[in-house]
Amino acid sequence: MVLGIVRKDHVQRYSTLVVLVLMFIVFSLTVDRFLTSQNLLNIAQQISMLTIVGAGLTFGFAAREMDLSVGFTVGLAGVLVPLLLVAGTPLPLALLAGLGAGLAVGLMNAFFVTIVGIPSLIATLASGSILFGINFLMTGGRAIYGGLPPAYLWLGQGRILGIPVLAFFMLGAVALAWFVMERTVFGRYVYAVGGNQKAAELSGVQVRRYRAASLVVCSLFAVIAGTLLAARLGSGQPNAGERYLLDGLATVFIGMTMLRPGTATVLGTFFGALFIGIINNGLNLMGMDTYIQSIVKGAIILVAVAIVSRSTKLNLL
Amino acid sequence: MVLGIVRKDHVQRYSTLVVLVLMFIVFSLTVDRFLTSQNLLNIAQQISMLTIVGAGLTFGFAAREMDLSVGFTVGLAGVLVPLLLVAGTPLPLALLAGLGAGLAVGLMNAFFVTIVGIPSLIATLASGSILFGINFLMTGGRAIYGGLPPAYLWLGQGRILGIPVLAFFMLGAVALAWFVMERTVFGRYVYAVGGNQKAAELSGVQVRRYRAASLVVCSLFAVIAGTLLAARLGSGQPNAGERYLLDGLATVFIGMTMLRPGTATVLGTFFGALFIGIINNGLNLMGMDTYIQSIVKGAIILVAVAIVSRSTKLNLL
Amino acid sequence: MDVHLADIVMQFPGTRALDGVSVTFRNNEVHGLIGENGAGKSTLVNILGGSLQPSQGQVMIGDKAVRLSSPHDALLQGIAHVSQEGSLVPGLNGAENILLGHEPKLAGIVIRKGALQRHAAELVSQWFPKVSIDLNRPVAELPMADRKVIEIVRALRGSPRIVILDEPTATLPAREKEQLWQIIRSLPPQGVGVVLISHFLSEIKALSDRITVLRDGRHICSEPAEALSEDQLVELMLRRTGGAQLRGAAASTTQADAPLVLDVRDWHVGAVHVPHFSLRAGEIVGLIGLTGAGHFGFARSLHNPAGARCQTLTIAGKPTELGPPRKMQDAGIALVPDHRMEYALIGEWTLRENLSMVHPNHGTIAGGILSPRREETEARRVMKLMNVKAHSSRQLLRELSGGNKQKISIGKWLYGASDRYRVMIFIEPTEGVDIGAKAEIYAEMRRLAGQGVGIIIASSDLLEIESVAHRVIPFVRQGPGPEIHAADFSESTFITAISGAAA
Amino acid sequence: LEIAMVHSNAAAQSDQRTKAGFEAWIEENGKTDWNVSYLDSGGSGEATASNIQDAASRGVDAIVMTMADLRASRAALDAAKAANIPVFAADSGYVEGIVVDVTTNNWAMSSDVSVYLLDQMGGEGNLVFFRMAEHHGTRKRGDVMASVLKEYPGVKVLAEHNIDYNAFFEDTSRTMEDYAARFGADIDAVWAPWDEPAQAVVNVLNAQGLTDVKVIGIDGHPQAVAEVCKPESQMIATVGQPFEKMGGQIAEWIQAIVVDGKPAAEVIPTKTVYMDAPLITKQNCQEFLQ
Ligand SMILES: Nc1ncnc2c1ncn2[C@@H]1O[C@H](COP(=O)(O)OP(=O)(O)OP(=O)(O)O)[C@@H](O)[C@H]1O
Ligand SMILES: Nc1ncnc2c1ncn2[C@@H]1O[C@H](COP(=O)(O)OP(=O)(O)OP(=O)(O)O)[C@@H](O)[C@H]1O
Ligand SMILES: [Mg+2]
Ligand SMILES: [Mg+2]
Repeated sequence: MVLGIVRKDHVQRYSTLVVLVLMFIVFSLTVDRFLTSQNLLNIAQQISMLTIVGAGLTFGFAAREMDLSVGFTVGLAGVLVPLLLVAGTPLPLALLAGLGAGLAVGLMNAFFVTIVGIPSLIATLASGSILFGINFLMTGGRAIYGGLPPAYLWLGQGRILGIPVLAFFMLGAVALAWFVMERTVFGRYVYAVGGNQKAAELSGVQVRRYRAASLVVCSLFAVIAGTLLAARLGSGQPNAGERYLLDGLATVFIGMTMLRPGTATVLGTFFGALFIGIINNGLNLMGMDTYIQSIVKGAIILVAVAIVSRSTKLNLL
Repeated sequence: MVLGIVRKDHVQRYSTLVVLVLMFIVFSLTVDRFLTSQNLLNIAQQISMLTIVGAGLTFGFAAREMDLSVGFTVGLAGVLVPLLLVAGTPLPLALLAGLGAGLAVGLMNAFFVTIVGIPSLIATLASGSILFGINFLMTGGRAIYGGLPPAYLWLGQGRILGIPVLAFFMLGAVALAWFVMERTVFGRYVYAVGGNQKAAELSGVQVRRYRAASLVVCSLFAVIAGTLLAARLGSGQPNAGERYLLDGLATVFIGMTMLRPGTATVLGTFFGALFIGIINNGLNLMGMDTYIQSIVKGAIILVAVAIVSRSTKLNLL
Repeated sequence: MDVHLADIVMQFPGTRALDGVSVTFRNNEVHGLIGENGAGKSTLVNILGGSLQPSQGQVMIGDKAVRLSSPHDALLQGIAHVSQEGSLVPGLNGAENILLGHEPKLAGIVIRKGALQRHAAELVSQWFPKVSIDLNRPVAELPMADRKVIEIVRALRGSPRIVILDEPTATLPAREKEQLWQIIRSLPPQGVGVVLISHFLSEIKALSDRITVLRDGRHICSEPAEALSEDQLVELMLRRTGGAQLRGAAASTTQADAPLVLDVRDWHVGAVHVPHFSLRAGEIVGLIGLTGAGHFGFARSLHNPAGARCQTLTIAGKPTELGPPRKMQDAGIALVPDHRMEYALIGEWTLRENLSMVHPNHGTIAGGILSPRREETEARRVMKLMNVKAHSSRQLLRELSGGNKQKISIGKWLYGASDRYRVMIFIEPTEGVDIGAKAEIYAEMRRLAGQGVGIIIASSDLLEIESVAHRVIPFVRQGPGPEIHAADFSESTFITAISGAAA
Repeated sequence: LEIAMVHSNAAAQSDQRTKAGFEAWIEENGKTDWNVSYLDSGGSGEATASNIQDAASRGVDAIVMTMADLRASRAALDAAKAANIPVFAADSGYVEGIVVDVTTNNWAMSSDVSVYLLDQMGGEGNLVFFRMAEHHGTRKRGDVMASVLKEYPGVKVLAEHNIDYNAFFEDTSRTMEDYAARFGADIDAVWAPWDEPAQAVVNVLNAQGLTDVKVIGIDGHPQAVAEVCKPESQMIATVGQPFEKMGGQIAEWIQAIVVDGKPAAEVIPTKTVYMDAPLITKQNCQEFLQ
């Protein structure tokens, strides 16, 4: 009886995770060179920016705010930091400028959402349009190649003891975000605002402050990802961030099917990113055609999420 | 007093619309050649596909379902119909096949959402990935040129009494969608399901059926738009539909700030598409740089929506 | 024709909500359904109404077994359901909600708006002749009472065979309550059976022809109403004796010279004006009134004064500026609001998280870092204090029964420290709460008062006010009327006071 | 003089270099009264059509297209023609109704560099083949490579990948990483349809320590030329497309036809003008280094 309960509950909470593990096992057994330390480090490197963006979006979702400008915010840092570096700005200053830009974007979004009262979906759609313009204006539309200092490139391409620097950034970001969301009063309040705004307000939570903070965190994580992305590509590309919106949402959504179904959690998002990263990498190593990969990926997501959806009612927004 | 109330109410309901009208007036006065019948017809032509996609999305939003695969569904028809035509299929049959494909996509989405129970955000993200693969597989990634029958091209490029055929399609789609949503039992139930699923259920509305129907309508409008898009371009491009997701959402969101704030309405969406179309066209005619246009567009949306947001609490999802 | 539920078992993950229940509902009777919070009443009627499918057992209409796989199926069988949580479509107006699913149509598809509006108005005046409701306004803008009326009219619109009313009066003020009683009585003679769930035993006694008692998902008995006294009902429900004792000892008296914990002058909120209001430590003051009299609004605004202004506000002797809830809390005011799922609790959170929502800082290590261990200890202390029935502090809140949810809603103000607040405001504190839990909640209020907390209780349950308050302030037309002292307490004085001046 | 320059995708270097050449000509010739407005279609055929249409409505004196696929803008070009606005195109394919398309020959460029790569491999070894079918130019180059490969039975294609155009740099990096993990030192050569993905491939190869691989690109962007010039670099060749010259040439034609009013047929004898695109290898790259 008790066993039955535990099992049923676990099916709900871990089914997507189980599919992830199964997939990992299947790829390990069937795909040559999948289970090599080199390849696993590749995967870590490939998903690191996505995970960081996803972790930021998780804050937004926890407070029920969606940041549709996140891809362009990634792009902003990915253009601004290289531009400054090429112009000779010292690295620490350029990195700080990137963070400052993220703060500015986050505060702008937060202003329109919490002070003016525009729903985040519209406000960030509009601010995304603004950022798009700014990103391309900054470079006149062209990509920035060359002239980037090695220390900067090291952030995106270097290794420490054979482990990519990016992986450390990713793990650091996940650990930090997890800690803040699960173990601090701040995170608790962000979840409260998203869980029931009226109840939070009547419990003395300063709702506006935490909604605003969730949007700012979202932008800050995005600029970190953007800075690293440009370092990894060795080039600042004004449109390189765009795919991070849909992919970032996918990681959060997949994450919302695990652990605490219906709730965005940092670990869930991390597993969501792993999920996508492992599919992409495994299918690539199998030598599957890109387009068929895309079909297979969609199908795997549907199957994985179907299991949990049958037993739990998921409300994503 | 009564006047005061009426005004306050009107400010809320029509502020975005007022900005739209003001914008129109300003462009008419300051931009050479804006207010010419030729240019107005151009605008109609430019926004027609977007409006049709938006009208479909409106059904989804009304039932609280979001179709993230809509861009790829546009692309599907935009590839499939030209492919069939080039292969010699008679026009009516090819058009029917396009509709059939839309029906299939809609039913697939509806199956995963209403029978399996996957939230539409995830289900359509995944089905979008599948459609992306299919679209590119069908053509091997390349665009289809040439060999399209004039009757087909006429749908996208022809004119009747000087008015673009596309404009008739757009107006027809808007009128049909408006009638269904505002005047029929079907539309009422779709709104009811979105408004309070439990209440609709207890009133005897077959909730699943209407959630499913809203997704199917969404896909059907998308394939119509895709069919027309390929006719306008005179070419089937597998990725031509992608921008219709974000742009389509923008029209619906902007529409949700007017008429019945917080509710997706067909007329609201139509005005939303006009809003975007007029900004794009007006700024283009002014010869403004694309990137600055993008910034200005974002700013105008923020300002227009700020007015209504200050007075009404908008919940988009 | 009768509807018979045979051997119904309902198994939820972790809970067996119904365990082999068999009952017959007739279409010529009012059938009262009672039981503690969580006894399975709503689950049973959800099965009857087609919203839930039983794990085992059958629904029979006459001799025929039927499958009710959706509310739509149930409606086709003549079973209409007014659920416990209000359910209307907020964007539609009253008329549209009443006829949702039954719209007058042209050619089978086009809605006839005029006919719809007229028909809905006729239905309302047919069933509630004395109630006037603006059927043209979106229901989201209507008061709760009007919404309930609309839901009930919607259930009655097709002349069903059985109407299920799941706690219809929990949110209904006196006048509408009275009308509803009349309607309920008038239905069986017209061949419409009523299944009525309520925690007001007097109401059940007064209206029902037969009464079914559920306890822990089991069927205890179904008897003619005359055969059972109120005390016997309590006993059957709770397996405990002494209904009288549950209603509680009369309120103890307070010290007239106790210090003032709250004093406000010229309080304006919306159209409500309160020239002077004061509250002493240890005192329980009841606020009563008809719908729209402003007593709820006043009580809420003391904790959340958005839109309020006043000449002076003094809390525990300290003059205080108005501010958001957080500021009022810091000054010593707490609020246990009505509509707890909407205004107080988070269903998807665990009990522990809900309890620590107001004072998460209590369990922190440093700088806002939570300590799950300390949080757990404190949550358990409060749950024990409040006698919350749950299998652990990590259970999800939404899985709790109404009474236990309400205890969490109160308990979160006691988390961290019990003496943090000088003024506690309770609005409808026993909305949908069973009689056993009611007694416990009253006991808790008295205990708090005993510790020197000043308590304001605003309620539409006059009996409740009578049994816990020291003095009562009736509200009439957006303001307080002459105070009523304990010596003069009785239902009739209360009713005269709240309606008298209005007449 | 009002000129609208419509970019197919301003994020691409080829569009940018054409623009730079165009502007340089204006600067050198002191045409201060030339007012150029730039419109970016972000890679969308539909946006290209709308941009042309709006430029036509505006009544500019000339429209310049860069890297577009004009076959998808038929109706818009008719609108320009109706408004008597001449359209000049760079690398966009000639269609009825425009004045001229100045371009390079994708078939020829690819056959130069593809054969060079295969010969450098000594006609045998393992190849990773990146393609990009969405753009007509890169598609043609890929098709040429596929044909030429048939003549080299000793060369085995290890894997073929169609690059995701919307995020080509990251997609190429990611895919190349996976291939490096999968094939390791078995990879002898990588064929990339243009310089930027070739650069991404070189970055990955360096990160994975695969130095003995031959990589080619096409376009001759400055960074690519510099890469070829590094003696140790895996990048062995590219093809220099004269985008700046195309831009300058178009500006010159606008001067002659629109400003000076000379008949188009006299100034430009053919509808499609091909420009030379030299093969750049480690031997001759110094000449092209800027
Ligand atoms: N969806 C569900 N999932 C899990 N448990 C549930 C669910 N719905 C109800 N329960 C549990 O079933 C039991 C019966 O609940 P039910 O709502 O029928 O009680 P009730 O008698 O109506 O109580 P109340 O008087 O508080 O309304 C409770 O223990 C409740 O926690
Ligand atoms: N606990 C609460 N806190 C804040 N606002 C509330 C609360 N309960 C209800 N409201 C608001 O008050 C409005 C009226 O609600 P309701 O019908 O419950 O009022 P009521 O109980 O009749 O009391 P009154 O009208 O006297 O305030 C609702 O629209 C709701 O937004
Ligand atoms: Mg109940
Ligand atoms: Mg109330």
